[in-house]
Amino acid sequence: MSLWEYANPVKFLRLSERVQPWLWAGAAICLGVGLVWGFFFTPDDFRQGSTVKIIYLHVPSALMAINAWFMMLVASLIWIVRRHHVSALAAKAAAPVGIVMTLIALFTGAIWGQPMWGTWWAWDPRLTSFLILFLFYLGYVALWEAIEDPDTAADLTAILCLVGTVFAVLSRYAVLFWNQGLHQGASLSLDKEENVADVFYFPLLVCIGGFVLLFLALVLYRTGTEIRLRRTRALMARETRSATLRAEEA
Amino acid sequence: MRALFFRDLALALRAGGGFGLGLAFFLIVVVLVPFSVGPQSALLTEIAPGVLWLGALLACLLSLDRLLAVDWEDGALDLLATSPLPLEGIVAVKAAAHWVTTGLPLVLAAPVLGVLLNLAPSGYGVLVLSLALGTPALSMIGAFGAALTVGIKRGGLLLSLLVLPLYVPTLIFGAEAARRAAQGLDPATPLFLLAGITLAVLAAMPFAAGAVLRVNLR
Amino acid sequence: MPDLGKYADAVLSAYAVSILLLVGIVVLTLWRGRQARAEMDAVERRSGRNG
Amino acid sequence: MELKVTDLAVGRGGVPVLAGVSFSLTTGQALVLRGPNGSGKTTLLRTVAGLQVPMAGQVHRAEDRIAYAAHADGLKAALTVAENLRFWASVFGQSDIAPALAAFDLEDLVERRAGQLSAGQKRRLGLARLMVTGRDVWVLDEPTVSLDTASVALFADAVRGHLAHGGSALMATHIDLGIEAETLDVSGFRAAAAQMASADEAFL
Repeated sequence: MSLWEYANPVKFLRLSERVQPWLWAGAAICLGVGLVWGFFFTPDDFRQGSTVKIIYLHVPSALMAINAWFMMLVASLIWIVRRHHVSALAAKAAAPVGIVMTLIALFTGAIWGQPMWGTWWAWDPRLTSFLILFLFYLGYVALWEAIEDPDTAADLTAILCLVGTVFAVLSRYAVLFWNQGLHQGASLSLDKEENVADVFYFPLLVCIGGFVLLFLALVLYRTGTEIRLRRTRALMARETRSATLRAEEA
Repeated sequence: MRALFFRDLALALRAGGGFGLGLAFFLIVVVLVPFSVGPQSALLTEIAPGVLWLGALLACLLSLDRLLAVDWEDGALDLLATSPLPLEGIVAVKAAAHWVTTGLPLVLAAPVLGVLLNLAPSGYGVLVLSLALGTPALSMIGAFGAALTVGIKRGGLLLSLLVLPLYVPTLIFGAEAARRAAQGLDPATPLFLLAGITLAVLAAMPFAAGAVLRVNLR
Repeated sequence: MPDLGKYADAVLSAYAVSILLLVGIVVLTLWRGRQARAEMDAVERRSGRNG
Repeated sequence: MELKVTDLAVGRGGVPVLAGVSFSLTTGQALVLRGPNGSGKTTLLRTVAGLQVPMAGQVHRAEDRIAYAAHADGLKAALTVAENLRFWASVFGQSDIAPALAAFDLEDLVERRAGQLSAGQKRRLGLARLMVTGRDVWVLDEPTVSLDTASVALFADAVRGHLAHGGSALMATHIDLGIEAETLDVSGFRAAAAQMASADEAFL
């Protein structure tokens, strides 16, 4: 029994349908608890006032915006190396979710920045990097949409994802070089002493968990949708072919 | 390989090849800038390096959608694919021809257009140098984009959407170098980084573009 | 409702936009999924009948 | 050297068209593919030429031996006849274009732009390209489209000459060229509904 067994669409669907209810429920609970906890029951920051509450949306969505791209990268590599269709479709399914995460991170970042920096948009390196990431997502989705043949589309988008990853990282450093920025340091990190205070930390963790679960649920569901669309396509192709064959025999 | 390079040059220079269109576009963009931001010399001086870089980048983008599409439509790409030339080499050579017919004229025209924008005297040399270092990467990245969109009807817009984000690092370092020089600062660091990116792109991108082309020819 | 002070607009709009986007993608996903499932079922039934 | 195709399955857009195709092509031999439109001749030729990946089976000893010509000639309207030919010659590491010009009666048109040629002249130029490749297996897809009778005769002579010099030819054509050739009817190899291993197989 190997993990690759789930590369079979039917097996994948069966497993994904079994875990999905748990994922959806977990996501709902975590997001509900985390956001309510964060919004209603945490104090204001002495410096940032109540805007600190935006952290519960901003940090998880930013994390997931990057993780979604990373997941697409891994899925693309699996498709290139092992040619599992489900993997390519999972990458396709994740992209729009990544777009939404990036949008949330951008919007909340801009809204957060407004009272802090006195302007809606600042060309802060992090915000700028997310804007560039957003453009990469758009290109990736547009390329999927533009190509008729699904396997060609999978190949081309997979290569675009690899190349895009390299350039996204390059852009990140380029942007850092270009503008040192207003953004505060990372809110969460393992090696730094200076983390956000515990009061904010625990609800934030719950929210991050919620975003991760929601992402997984969405991607599994969307991958299922893509598999069904692909199956519909294959069945219809077979239908027209056997129809023409029958017509010729008659 | 050499034959392909010279054929592409000849095609670009003959009537209907579109040589000079990029240059004309560059000129028009630069002329339009003062109309949109106002004629104050000080302001123009300040934005000149950035405008010139952006104009050159857009002019470069303009002719990319025909880079491979012409050969795709008339069947030449199929025939080239059955020839002894590797696809990676074909894309690289076509990108090189694109640079010579589009990028190089832009590099040479940039200082003349710099006069129109009142570029600071200290900026000219580094502007030309940064464009000379950066535009080969623009052509090669563009060839990758052209290979991605070659089979798509009206792929021009999609090509821009795919290629422009990939241009970000080159634009940042190139324009930064030109700006620093114009302000009398030391442009060495961004120039080195720009050259590094171009070298890496020239070394690695033909393989990505070749792989993409192979998928599209399938 | 906690007192959000002078930043009430910013915080509330951040939450509103985010939740709207999240609900949007979930609804869109479920709607597309249902559509795809119906389409597939229809084709499957048809091809089941014909052989 | 014998080009050998064994148990080849070819497909278009992930859908198999022909399956179980086997044939071999020896020195001096011509093989004509027949079959109605849409029966998969073009797909088979593209696969043999290496432009497409076979869905199953193998093509043996085809590397760097094939000169392929299809509906699109890959001619550049802005270049002259000689320039077009010389380009393809040097791509294939050859230099002499005179025999090709002579064989297809293009000598008077050498300095003309390809864009000014008639459809038949263009086609002749496209076929003349085969002779400057120096490759010994010609893979031709409907080579006689838009050729008049005299040009067809020129083409048939060129093919005969090629075969006599130890070359071979695989072509799909509807007309009889008067060349001694075996024929292969591809409609016998149509991929049956049952053996449709396709790219979408995993989803069926």
